[in-house]
Amino acid sequence: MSTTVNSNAGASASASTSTRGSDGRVFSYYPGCSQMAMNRAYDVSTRSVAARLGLELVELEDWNCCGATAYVAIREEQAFVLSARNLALAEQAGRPLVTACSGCFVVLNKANKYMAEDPELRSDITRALAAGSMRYRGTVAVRHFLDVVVNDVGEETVRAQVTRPLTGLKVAAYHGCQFSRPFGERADPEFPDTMDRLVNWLGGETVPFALKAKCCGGLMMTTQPDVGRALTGKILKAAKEAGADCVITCCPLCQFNLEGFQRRVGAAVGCDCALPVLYFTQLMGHAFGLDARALALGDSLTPVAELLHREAVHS
Amino acid sequence: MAVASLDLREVFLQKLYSIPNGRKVNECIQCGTCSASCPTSHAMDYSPREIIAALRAGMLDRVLRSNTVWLCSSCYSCSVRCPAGIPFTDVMYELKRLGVKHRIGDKGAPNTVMAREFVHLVDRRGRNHEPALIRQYFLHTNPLRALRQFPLALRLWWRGRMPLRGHTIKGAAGLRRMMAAIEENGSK
Amino acid sequence: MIAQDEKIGVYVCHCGTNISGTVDVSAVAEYARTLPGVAIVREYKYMCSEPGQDLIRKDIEELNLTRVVVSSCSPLMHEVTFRKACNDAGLNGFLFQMSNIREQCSWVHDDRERATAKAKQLLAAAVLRVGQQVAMEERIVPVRPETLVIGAGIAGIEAAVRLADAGRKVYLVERLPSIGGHMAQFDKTFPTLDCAACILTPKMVSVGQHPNIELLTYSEVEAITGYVGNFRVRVRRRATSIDPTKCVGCGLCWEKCAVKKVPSEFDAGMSMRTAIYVPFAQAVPNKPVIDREHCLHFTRGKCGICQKTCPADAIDFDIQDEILDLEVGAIIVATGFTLFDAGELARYGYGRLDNVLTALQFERLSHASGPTGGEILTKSGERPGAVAILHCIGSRDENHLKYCSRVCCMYSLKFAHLVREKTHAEVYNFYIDMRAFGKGYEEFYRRVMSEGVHFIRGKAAEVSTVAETPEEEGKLIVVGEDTLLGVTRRIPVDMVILASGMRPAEGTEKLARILSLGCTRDGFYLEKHVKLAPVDSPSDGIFLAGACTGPKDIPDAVAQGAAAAAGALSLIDKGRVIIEPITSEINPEVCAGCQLCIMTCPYTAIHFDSERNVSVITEELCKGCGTCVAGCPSGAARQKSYEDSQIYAEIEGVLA
Amino acid sequence: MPDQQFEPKIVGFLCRWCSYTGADLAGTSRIQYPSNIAPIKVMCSGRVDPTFVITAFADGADGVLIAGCHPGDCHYSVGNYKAMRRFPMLAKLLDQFGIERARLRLEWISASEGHLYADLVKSFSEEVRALGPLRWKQRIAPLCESVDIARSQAATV
Amino acid sequence: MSKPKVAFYWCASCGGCEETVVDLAEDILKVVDAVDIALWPVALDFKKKDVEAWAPGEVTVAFINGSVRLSEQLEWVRLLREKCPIVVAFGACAHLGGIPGLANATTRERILENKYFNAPTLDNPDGLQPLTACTVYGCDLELPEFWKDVKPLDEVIEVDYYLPGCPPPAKTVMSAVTAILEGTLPPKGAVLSPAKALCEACPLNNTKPETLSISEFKRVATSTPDPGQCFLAQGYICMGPATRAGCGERCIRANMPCRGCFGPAPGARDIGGKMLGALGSLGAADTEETSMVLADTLVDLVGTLYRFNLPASLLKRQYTSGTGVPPVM
Repeated sequence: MSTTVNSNAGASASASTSTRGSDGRVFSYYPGCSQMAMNRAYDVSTRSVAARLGLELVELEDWNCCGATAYVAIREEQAFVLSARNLALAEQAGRPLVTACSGCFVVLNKANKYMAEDPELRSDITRALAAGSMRYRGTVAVRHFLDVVVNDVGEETVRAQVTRPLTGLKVAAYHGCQFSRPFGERADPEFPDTMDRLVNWLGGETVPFALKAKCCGGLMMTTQPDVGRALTGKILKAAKEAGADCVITCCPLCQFNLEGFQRRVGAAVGCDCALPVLYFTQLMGHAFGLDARALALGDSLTPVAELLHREAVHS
Repeated sequence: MAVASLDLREVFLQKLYSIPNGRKVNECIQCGTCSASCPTSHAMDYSPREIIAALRAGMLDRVLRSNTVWLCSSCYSCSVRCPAGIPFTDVMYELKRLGVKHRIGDKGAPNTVMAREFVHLVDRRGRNHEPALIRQYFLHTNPLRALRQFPLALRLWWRGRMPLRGHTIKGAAGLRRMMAAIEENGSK
Repeated sequence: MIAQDEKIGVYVCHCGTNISGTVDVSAVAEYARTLPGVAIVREYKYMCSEPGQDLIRKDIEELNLTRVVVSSCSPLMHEVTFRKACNDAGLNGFLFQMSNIREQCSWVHDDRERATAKAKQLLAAAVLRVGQQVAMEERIVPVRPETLVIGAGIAGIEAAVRLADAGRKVYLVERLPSIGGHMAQFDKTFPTLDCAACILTPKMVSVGQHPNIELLTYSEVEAITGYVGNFRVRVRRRATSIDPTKCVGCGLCWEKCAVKKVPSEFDAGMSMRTAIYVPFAQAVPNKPVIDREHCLHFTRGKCGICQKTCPADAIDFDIQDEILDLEVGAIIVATGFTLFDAGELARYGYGRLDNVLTALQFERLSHASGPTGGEILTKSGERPGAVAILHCIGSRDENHLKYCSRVCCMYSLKFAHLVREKTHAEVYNFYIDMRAFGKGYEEFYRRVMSEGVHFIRGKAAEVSTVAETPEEEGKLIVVGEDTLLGVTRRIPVDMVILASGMRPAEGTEKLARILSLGCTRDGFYLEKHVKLAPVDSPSDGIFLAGACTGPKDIPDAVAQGAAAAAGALSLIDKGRVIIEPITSEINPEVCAGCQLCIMTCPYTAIHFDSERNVSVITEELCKGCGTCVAGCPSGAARQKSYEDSQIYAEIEGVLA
Repeated sequence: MPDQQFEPKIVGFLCRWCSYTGADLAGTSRIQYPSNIAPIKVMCSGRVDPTFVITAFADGADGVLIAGCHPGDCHYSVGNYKAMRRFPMLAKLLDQFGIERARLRLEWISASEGHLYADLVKSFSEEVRALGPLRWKQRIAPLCESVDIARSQAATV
Repeated sequence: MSKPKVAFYWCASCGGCEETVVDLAEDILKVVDAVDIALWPVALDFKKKDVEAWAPGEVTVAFINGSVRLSEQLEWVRLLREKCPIVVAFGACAHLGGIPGLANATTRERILENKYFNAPTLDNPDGLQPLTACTVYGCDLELPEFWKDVKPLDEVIEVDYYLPGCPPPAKTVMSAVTAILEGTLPPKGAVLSPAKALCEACPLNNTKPETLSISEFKRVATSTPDPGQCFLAQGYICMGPATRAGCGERCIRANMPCRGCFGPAPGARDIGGKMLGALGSLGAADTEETSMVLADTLVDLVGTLYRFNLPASLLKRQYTSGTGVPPVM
């Protein structure tokens, strides 16, 4: 415990707090590339529920690719430059950075962490940024939208928005890998319950789901389809066996793997894997009474609209 | 001839040690937690534990020629569980980069193509554009398989999930300058 | 200022490479030659060795050194050694000063240049300081014959009994209602498979009956002041709500108690106890306590059945905590360990999945007086067909306990044996390395192997409930790599036992602060020397025994208990101890009699001599904190060994 | 911008029972920290005469640390409370003299808190480095310094 | 044999010390009988050239009061030092810096600014500032320079003896003069006053309670102490325990806590540090928060603890580059 009577402590403290947003409700929002194309429903529904929860998401001006898994796999420092450019933009905006994509969340966080820990890397990146007339001092906190909703906004506010409780709906809360690994500080890395708590607040229930943070196979669904299908298949099968009516996810890649290939996956693991798959934001928005368009439910390849308009969900 | 010459090994170890906690590979107790935690280790030539053993034995060749790195899906299970604190996922990334850079190992071909196309897109426009990436990927790997993906593509397109045009960021030129700068730095 | 005719000898130690690895010792020595009054400078590999000390002795004799400085390790380590060397050669030991260039320099800085610069600073401080030091006589104080033993597990019991048998008074303080510690929970002991209770209970009884042992259960040490030979200890006796003079331990009260659902600590949560309870049948003292957190009388202000039931009228809800002030000459700390909380590792399912047990839970399950009467049964009451024992839970793990907990391999073998013997189930041990280092341990390992136990070399990665084959349905599936095969194996079992590691007992850190003991990063107490003084603490008169310094098995804990008792006894038997003269005194020539020091002294060691109009310190009462010196506005008070002039010299030195 | 070349000199008055032992523990545990601190062992933080602190600054220290046992854990029962009371008074006095309050710290470090000591030295060194050198000695040294006062405006009456 | 000659000189002082000489009353006649006064600017007109004309040793003792801040003062004291075998620092200002020394708590720039630009009574439309040189009717004039800080006498010349006090009590002065005349002086460098702190002689010392627990510090400016009890016990800061005795307890008897004009007791290196050491010991606070509250009741620590000796203390003078705001003048 420090007893320093520090008259000018503000100088050092300000660096770490400057990006926390004046009231903790305004964020720089990083959608991520996937939400611009195949997973735009996640972006649409994220913005809709954020507005309902009083979170102001200001899209990060001219953001670029985070330097995702596929990028860092062959060029590391360049990937850090990509992340750092986004972080620098967020620093300029003076707000914490929030993303709903678990992949972007890990990549941006990793760049942040490694730059903080490795002075050599930091100076390389700083020099590169300078070539584009940018600067990053290392003060931006990167958050996952799910974490913000559950741990910052919290139960009371979420419950207050519920107009269509999900009574009777059984949900498999599939968190996937990268929400809680390796940076999910407020969730158990292997058994996160962040979405379980959320579903509970929305009036629904989650099924015990042992594979809730196991890998869906990621990009391997495309590059190594055999391996990818087996992994995704296990997850869908376990969700079904646990009695789930649907699966929710907090990552565009997980979502795509789980919903896009159900037939072929089913064939691979030898069972019926058909199950509605939603983003947690869509489910939450539905409970908030938002219409299908605001949640881009029409984008789904699985019958989510039917699911949400079952009687059980309406009572 | 061993592709992994002594020099390469030095280069690799240097890179490996430069990542945070990279040196911890030397503290591996060969407990196998990583292998048993890995969702794809059953499909690997060498399990993660064996990769570390091979690294320490100096058998970089074996490491780079294996399919192991290309089966890592970055789920970080091994990293969070490793009792020796080895950031194995990061080790995998380092190995991927080394393999690509020195064009060793063909087992990663599809992934390499995916990654290269990804980098190409991002470097040009600042962002990824999924439809274009998928198109390029299948063109460069197995155009026939692309045909099989067609129904899915159609369903996606029908729902507006396959926009034809990608977005180029305003700061693309600046980004290119940054990339040039970091590359110059790397070649020093 | 150092007087003209001083001849100071300076000795810079390499400490092997401990110092010279980081500090340029020759540069430091060279620098020493430029300091005032320095007559000779030497560097040497190991100053604390006999030849190293000889260097000092010889120089004192031959060069007539007037003062000596050694630049080496912490004064807490070797000040006494070098002081004695000076005394041997006829130089008063208080004309010696040490500068700590190891613990607070070479070991904590890796930049050679800057570490060397700092070593010079510290050396300059010591040289300037020694110039201000004066010859003094050592102070001899009597040692009180009583010993305090903190913690009544097997190590503390052993220590207490040894001392008591030697005719010395012992206060044995135990936090829980009964003595016995973890050993009392165990079923069998490895490798001999002795019944733990059979060998422990007689010792517990002898503690309870020993005339020289004052047993203070349900009590905690709150504060300690004083120094070797003369400690003053404040102990809080928590209110048991039972008058021990009346209670006969008949048991009616807990039979009638309305609260029946408190998880039993002794049974590791495998059974329930009442709010008024005796933790186990052989408890010493065998008298109940009321757990006020759960008792309805205390939580809701009603009930009182036990009071009405008690035939001896022994229950008194008004009993308050009692504060005891004890005076002792020595202290033995034997606070033991607690089990690593396996719940921290969600992947093994502890607390989430049925039939995943900790080691202590299994001990109770297998124990004849445990919840199942010693039968090994799953939660549904069936004999398991297969049991997995997962080694190294929490131990040898960067993220949890970095160290090996030492006992787990062996108790896992014991468990394997017990399971085989009692249930004939298949037993799978998932281990990283098998560590069977003690007497009879390797033989025991062989024996268990011969009993058909499976050994899988690999750490279990997780316990899954997601079946992939029909055989796995409804089972706990242990997933781990068999590293000898290079294959990941999935073993379906009915029960999983987690061989959890040992960590310091709860409250270890708090007690460390009270006693000013050091702890390692792992949280265990730090020994004075890990090899040569394993039961001594760095503080004179305080000894350490058992698992409070690190994981230990029973024979080691017992040996340490006895060793600590010997340490305490050798101190007490001598009856006196030499301590540094650091007491304060007041210069009557300067004192104006303002008496502010009297108000400042925490020990009432200062009184006012109205005759001479000055304050006077009684040396016997002064503990040498020096607070009065800092609080004396006229500068009349001074602290021996820590005089203002010496501190100023040191400040000047470090800033030179 | 902190001067990266500047290496602050910090004098640490450490009580023998808790803080000095804690600092030793950092050593036996090989926990690295900056070499800016020079420890001076005293028996108790209550022994630290405010004059020591003033002297250290006057002799050239850029920062001063007083470290003792945690409140309630003083080896001498209450010595650290005296340090605790003196500290804000002294900080106030020095402040009136332009010595920034952040240059003086009072911290509680127990014998088992080697890591805390190392962390403290790190953060304190950085903080003092950011403040820059105190240069007290140089400031008070010049004797009869002659400075022109408006000599350039020399006027003719 | 001719009578020994003495000189009196004043530097930065209030004149109170000169008053003390007058206060010798009839004793002054004895002095005048015994010595010749060779220099006494307050009473008689002397020129510098007169002193320059003295033969070395011609004048035995120079009593110099006041602290040194002007270049003129330095010139004079150096001259006197050169001429006189014995120099006595006379009074608190010469001894330790005295009240003028409190100016060291601020800076020269601020002093001049206040004096020539900010003072409410000022009429300085042309914004004039003091000059060290100017030309008047064609003559170049040089004027004394106002230095950066105030110094005690022994910081600029060697001093043989010190007569403490503000001002030194007449009795002390007389015995010093007597000692000089009789050649019974103590060793060089001595302070001619008892070597103990004031409590020794304080009439209130026996009213000190057994324990002291101060929860708030009081000031005589805002409340009146009880004249029958030790001031410290009442929470007033009395510098007596840290201050050299010999003053005759004049303040105490006037119900005023000791303000420290005799300077630190001989064992105290720094009076402020020592006094804080004591005050901290006696405070009632037992948490970090209450300690700060207690410290907050202390007003103007520099002015309280170093009222008469700031230039001779360890702190010496304002450190100007810090963030601390100098007290408003």
